[in-house]
Amino acid sequence: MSVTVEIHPDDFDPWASVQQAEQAIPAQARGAASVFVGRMRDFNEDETVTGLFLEHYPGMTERELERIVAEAEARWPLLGCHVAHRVGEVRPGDALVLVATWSAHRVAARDACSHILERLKHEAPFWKRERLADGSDRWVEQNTPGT
Amino acid sequence: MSVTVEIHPDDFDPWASVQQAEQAIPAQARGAASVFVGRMRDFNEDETVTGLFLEHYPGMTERELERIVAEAEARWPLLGCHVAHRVGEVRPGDALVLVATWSAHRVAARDACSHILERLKHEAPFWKRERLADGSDRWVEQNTPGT
Amino acid sequence: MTVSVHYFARLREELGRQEEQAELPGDSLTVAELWQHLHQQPPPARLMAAVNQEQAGLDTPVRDGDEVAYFPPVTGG
Amino acid sequence: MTVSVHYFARLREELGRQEEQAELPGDSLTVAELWQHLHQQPPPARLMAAVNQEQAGLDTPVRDGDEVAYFPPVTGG
Repeated sequence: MSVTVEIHPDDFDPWASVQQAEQAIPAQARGAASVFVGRMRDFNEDETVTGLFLEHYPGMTERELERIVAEAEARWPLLGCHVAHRVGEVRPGDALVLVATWSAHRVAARDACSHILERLKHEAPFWKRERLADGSDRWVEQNTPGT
Repeated sequence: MSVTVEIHPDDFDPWASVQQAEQAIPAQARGAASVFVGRMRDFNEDETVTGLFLEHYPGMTERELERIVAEAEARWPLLGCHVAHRVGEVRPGDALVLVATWSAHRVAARDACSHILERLKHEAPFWKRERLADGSDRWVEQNTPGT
Repeated sequence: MTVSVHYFARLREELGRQEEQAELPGDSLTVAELWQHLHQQPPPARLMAAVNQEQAGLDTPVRDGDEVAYFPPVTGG
Repeated sequence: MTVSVHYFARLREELGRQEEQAELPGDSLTVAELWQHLHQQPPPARLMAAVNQEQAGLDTPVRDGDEVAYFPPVTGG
């Protein structure tokens, strides 16, 4: 079981990140990979968002992500998990979050990927502050529902 | 809406394929990407599979994949879909199938990706013949259930 | 009427052919009737078919010039 | 007892500080009691907390040397 958790202070390429993480999974067993990549959009609640600042709690963030991944491992037969999250000043189009799961079975990979993403959004200590077109800032109060 | 369907007669890198397909999606709108990659495992039904031959119906395959993607587009608010499938002689670890969907919303991307994959497995004209460790061959009779 | 008939996968191997041209009386018959005509027996269980590269049922009509394909359940992905 | 207290996001901005050292009487109190002691009012609705970088509830005990964090609902992903 290969687990990697990354916090990126600068823009990162999620596909290169998955490709690299996959090297640690035994090629002949992996079967299915399920990946989610979330990027910064330029709209939210109908106002134009021109930038985003992502604050996190260094130390606790990594521990929480590892705990969330361990929870998924206990529930599904996984071969690997890779979670990456951006912090700091983010521009529209930049990758914010990446969750990748590998399993011998497609349903396990898919369900674990969804589960990790939803848990991350509700439990991992990250906070978004949006910069609006008029120059003002606002903290995002809550995530959009996942189901 | 960007739609690409690819049939690969040789081994392909699914992450590079997703990365390239994503260039056609407007960066500031894409929000969420959901990706599934299926690879050849070296086991199935408890016997050791050493190789796979993937037959397809040229012409109909592309049409069916486009039809399946169009069905998903009609049901979810998608920004793009990319489907790639391997044909010919396949070795363990090679990518067999790639489904990638982009949307402004994560649930739409995820559900459309699952839907396209399940439809592809039950409707697109591909057939797998497995080569076993003892040198014999067998046609795979049906896919494992997706739920 | 003339139609081209294609076979895939296990069916192609069992029948020992990939493609044949069929000359038929009349100007229309169904996918099931075409199989009966060619093989002198009803279509096997779980047979899948396509007419002009689109999914077809056993009742789908076949006309002059059509491309008909018969195949076992698909196993891609 | 001494604990270090961290604030994040909107809470950090509203309180005008990111971190403080708190000197407290006794050798244990709860996350809620610590907030009351520091801010002279009950914890606000939807307050989240962590003790030693692990999720905590308002009832979680705080002891000498602990790292306590208060923050609004998380919005990552």
